[in-house]
Amino acid sequence: MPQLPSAAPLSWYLILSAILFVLGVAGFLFRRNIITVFMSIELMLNAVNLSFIAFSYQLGQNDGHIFSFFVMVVAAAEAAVGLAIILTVFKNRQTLEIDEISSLKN
Amino acid sequence: MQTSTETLLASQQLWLIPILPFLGFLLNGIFGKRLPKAAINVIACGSVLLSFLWVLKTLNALGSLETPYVEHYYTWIQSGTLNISVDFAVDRLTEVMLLIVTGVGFLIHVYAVGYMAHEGGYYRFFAYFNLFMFFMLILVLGANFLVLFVGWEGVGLCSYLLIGFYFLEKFATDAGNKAFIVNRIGDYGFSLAVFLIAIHFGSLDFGRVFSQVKDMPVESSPGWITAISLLLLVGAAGKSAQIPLYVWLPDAMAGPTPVSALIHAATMVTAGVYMIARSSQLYLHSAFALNLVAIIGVATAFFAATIGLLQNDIKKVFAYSTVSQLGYMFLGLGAGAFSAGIFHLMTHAFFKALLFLGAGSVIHALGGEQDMRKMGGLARKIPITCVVLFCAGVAIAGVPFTSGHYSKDAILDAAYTLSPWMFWLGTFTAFLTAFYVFRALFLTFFGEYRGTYGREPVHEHSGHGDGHGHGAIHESPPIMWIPLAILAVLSLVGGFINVPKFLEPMFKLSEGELPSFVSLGPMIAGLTGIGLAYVFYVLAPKVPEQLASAFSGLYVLIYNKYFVDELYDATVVRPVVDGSRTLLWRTADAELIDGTVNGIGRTASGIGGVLRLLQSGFIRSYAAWVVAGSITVVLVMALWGGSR
Amino acid sequence: MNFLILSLIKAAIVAFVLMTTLAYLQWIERKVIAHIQLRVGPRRVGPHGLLQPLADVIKLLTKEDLLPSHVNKVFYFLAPFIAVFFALIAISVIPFGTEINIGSFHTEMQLTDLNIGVLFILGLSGMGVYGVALAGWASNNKYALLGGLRSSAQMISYELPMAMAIAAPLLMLNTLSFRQLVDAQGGYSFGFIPHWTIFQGPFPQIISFLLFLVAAFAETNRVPFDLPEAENELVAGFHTEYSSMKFASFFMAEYANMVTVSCVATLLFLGGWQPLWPAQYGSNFVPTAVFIAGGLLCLYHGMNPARPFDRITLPIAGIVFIAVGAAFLAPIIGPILLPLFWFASKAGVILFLYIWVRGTLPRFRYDQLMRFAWTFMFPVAVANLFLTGLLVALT
Amino acid sequence: MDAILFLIFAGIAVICGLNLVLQKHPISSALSLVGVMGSLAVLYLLLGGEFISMAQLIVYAGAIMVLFIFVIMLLNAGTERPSRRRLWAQYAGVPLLAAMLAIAFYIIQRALPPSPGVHFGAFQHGNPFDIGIKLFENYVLPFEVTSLLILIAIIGAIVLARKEIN
Repeated sequence: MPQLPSAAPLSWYLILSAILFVLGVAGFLFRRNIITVFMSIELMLNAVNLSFIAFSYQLGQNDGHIFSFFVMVVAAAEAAVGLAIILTVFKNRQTLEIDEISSLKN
Repeated sequence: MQTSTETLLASQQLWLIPILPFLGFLLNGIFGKRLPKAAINVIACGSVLLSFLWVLKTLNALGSLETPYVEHYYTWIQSGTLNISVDFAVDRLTEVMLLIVTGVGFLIHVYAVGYMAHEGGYYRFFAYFNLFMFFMLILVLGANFLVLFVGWEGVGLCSYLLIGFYFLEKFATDAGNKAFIVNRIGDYGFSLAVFLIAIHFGSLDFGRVFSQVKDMPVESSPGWITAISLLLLVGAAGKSAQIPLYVWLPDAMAGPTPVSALIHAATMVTAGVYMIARSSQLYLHSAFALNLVAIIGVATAFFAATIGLLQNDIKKVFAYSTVSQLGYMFLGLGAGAFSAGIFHLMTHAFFKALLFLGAGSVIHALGGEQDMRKMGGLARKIPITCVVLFCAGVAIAGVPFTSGHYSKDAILDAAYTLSPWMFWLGTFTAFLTAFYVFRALFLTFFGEYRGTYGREPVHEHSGHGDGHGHGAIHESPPIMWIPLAILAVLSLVGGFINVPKFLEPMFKLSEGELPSFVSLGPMIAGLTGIGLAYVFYVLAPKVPEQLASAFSGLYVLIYNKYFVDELYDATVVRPVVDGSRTLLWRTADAELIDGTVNGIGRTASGIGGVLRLLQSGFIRSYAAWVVAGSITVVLVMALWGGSR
Repeated sequence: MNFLILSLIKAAIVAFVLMTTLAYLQWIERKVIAHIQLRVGPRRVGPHGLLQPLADVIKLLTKEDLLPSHVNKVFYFLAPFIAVFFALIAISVIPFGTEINIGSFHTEMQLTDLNIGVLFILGLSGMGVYGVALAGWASNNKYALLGGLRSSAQMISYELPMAMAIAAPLLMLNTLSFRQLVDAQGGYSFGFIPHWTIFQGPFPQIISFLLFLVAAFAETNRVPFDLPEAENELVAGFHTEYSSMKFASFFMAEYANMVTVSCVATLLFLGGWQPLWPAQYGSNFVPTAVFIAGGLLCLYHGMNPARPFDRITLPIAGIVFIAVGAAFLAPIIGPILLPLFWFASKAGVILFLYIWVRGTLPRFRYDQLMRFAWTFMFPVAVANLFLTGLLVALT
Repeated sequence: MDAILFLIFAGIAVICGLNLVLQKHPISSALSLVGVMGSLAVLYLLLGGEFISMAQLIVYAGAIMVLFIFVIMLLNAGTERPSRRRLWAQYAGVPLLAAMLAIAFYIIQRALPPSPGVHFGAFQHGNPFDIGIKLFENYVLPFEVTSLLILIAIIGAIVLARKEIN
């Protein structure tokens, strides 16, 4: 049985962030509910934040924290506007199916 | 007064003078549609009146302006050593101009209230009017060439807007375009001059520039001063309708009559004169430019006067007389008697504004009729207008003790000192002036009524005209004739204001003994002209036709304004038009540019047609594409050593 | 390992004390409200109904736990746990007193001293919304849903002013660890005015204290902000469909939140366990005096009782009281109990305030509630924060 | 100890993330996302980001996700119905994502120098004090810009979500 390292190496954090990011993309690709898709985006953002924090741990400076802080702020703004848009879309089309809302075509 | 001069000078708030009309413009321009006419009138006239009063207050506070008084507001351009700031300055010249602009301007505003009473676009008209006042005051107050240029362009714009006020008629818009384009030529010269000044003096401030010039020795002044002066002259000629750029002014009469009075007689067209007087130092340092000014002036005066002889449109007559009077002013300037030029500017503002307004009142009375051949015998029908117009007439004809007499004399004296032939030509022009002005007046007021308006109720509007349909010929309302009366008084007694004396600290008077005929000549010429006009058009109306048939060639030539328009059309306009049509449009634009653009468009749409297949409208497939793309990018970077 | 064991022991103690407090808080509330309404309140179970809480607990545990149909089971079960979890975990960063020093053994009267304790509390209070919202949504009942939506909206809205009200004193004390907060509030100006933030310069935090209290009432869904469980509108609000233990856990969560909030208010504004006036003026003898006075009172009533039963109970209580009062003077235990007393009394005052308000004030209307939050609380909080920051920066 | 904590919370995060993708009901997805965020907050703590982990709790879990849940409740969003339309994205998705993951692993393994493990408390600059210093000294302009952004977002949200008055 392999000996578990006493501390998780940085690469684990990065791999975790990669996994989460890919999960987010998967959610984006496979879910059809706008809100879920939106949440998948948030998941991706979180994954990126994790890698930011991990890197700033590695580099020993807290700029990464600042970046992820800004990411949070932007995410908040984005959520506010995005959800408002979703509300209006639902008001106009009575659906949350992302495939129904394809009038951008052609 | 003297003790507290500093504090007083410190706080004159000159900016209020132009800002007040600007506020009027904003109010009328923005809310005018909803405002009642009364409110519009109050705003329009009130703002101008206020700034007039403020001018009076300021000048009173400033007392005797031995040295110009400057107010600095803020630095506009600061690049390297060149420092251009927005300053306003007041000296005696500015003082005169301010009084003319605001005073006469106010009177014309009041008149316009009556004249435009039944026009469409009422608020628009007064908004433009106030805007014009704003720019004109900027022009007059500006303490450096750039600020002056701002006002210069601004008044050009307003002139364009107001000439084309009846933008539904083609000729009006055409006239507006003509004025604008011709002025562009002048402005081009002016801007070049400004650049040269900036280059050579490192400043545009009047004070600094002219003091530098003053220090230069007159005899060995460098060539570029002449260049600057000539370029400025081009600008002035454009704005003040001098040969060869005068052609726009007669057409500018397409605008409403108050516009002709305010812009194309009293204020804007004199901007060129003002500018040359302002930069007199430069001209004093280049004799050539100065002489050219004089020559252009006298030539313009003469030609315009001759054209004026045979015009039948009453406003056209006065338009040409304006051109010729401006020529007089230039003659005065060129003769070195800048103060005389300004003097004539003032008197001319009085009587020419009066002439136009009176003409307007006649037109108003005849429901828009402008052709003198359809007038006549109106003296009994509209007596007040008749009286005031005759006041103006005697003034412009230089009858003794009227304003025109003194200013014209001053100019002609200076002209004589410059060179006698100019004096004689000027005198002859004075005769012509008196002749055509009184021709117009006699045709209008004496003899039998030849028109149709007022006979049968239905009346055709020639061109625009006021749309109120009461048939009878009628005297104008008081709001129109009271300003006329004031102006009439001014144009009679305005000559006793000794402007040259007032301006002496700036422009030294030319002393020297002159032969007696120099002062008598113009007077006699004027009186002869009046008399001859009386003979021709009242006593023996047949004579003109006989003369016309006798000198038919000359008649045709003059009647068609020396074919100048046609000449320009042939030499300048059509070549340009054709050139641009064939070369620029057909070749460059249609072939080259359009071809390129369309080609790009076609390629793009072709590619798009392919890519369109990708754009299914399903966000998820877009996402899939993004993923695929990012994967490839990352792969490439990873494998080919992009990322370490 | 030592650390782990110690933490576990502490956790056990804290949990026990907290649970008892919650249970008896309920009893006290009923008593107080009863007296406000000129009733007697519970007195059947045990002397003066002292055993009522126990009975309640037994009842709630043994009651049938019925599961409504058409509920989303997972979240239906999850919601109460979330609620109670976040309510109880918050207590872990609250310090109750100074270090305990017995010989060579040192520890703090606190589970853990985070250097970001205040932020931690804020985060948890934000998470607490989920319990309510989920409960409302999962129980598939329009009243419950409305209650859930309302309460979550209300909590979100009042979190802002609360956070700002908290931030203002933090500006003055510039630390985020509760223990350091309290230490920073030690000492007295002019020798007798304590350096609590509501008294301390440059800008006494009275405004933010009031803001915090109001926001706290709203955060804990207490009267006058108990819209989520507005009986007359929404049956019982978000926990309409809940019964027995699940209902009890919501209940527990609410009271735990009350306790937490009162503790936070004490720590932030009332100087934690700092006594009201300095020790040299004998503030150390206050608890002794209080308890002994209470004991004597009980003894007196025991001597000439109102009911035969009191003949036994009251003297016992009195003796216990006097013993406790004596304990405050004991060499080792005294210094440990003294801060506890001050802390508990301050927190108790605020808790009493809760009950008092509930007994007296009517309920807001929902739109009034929201408007109050956004058009009054928020601007005032911002202004207060700004002013404090300005003054702190200037001094 | 650090490794165990990491594994626990990483496991929670991954499971919740999977749940987000697999669950058919938006509420479940939302809650699993909250789970991800919570575990990430703990991981931030492990990495020494005290402030940022609390911000994660307050902003993300406490505010943004509550907003999401709001909207879900408001629109009463039900479970997804199986779609009539099959997009190529769904077929191509799995291999694409697999490729993405593989590349990520490859690059992380290759690019990262062998580093000592992450020890709790090894990173000391994550406390609010240092963050504040950095934020208000080096990153003032972005900070102000984000505040502006938030203002715009508020206005936009209000304009979008308000009821049409007519």
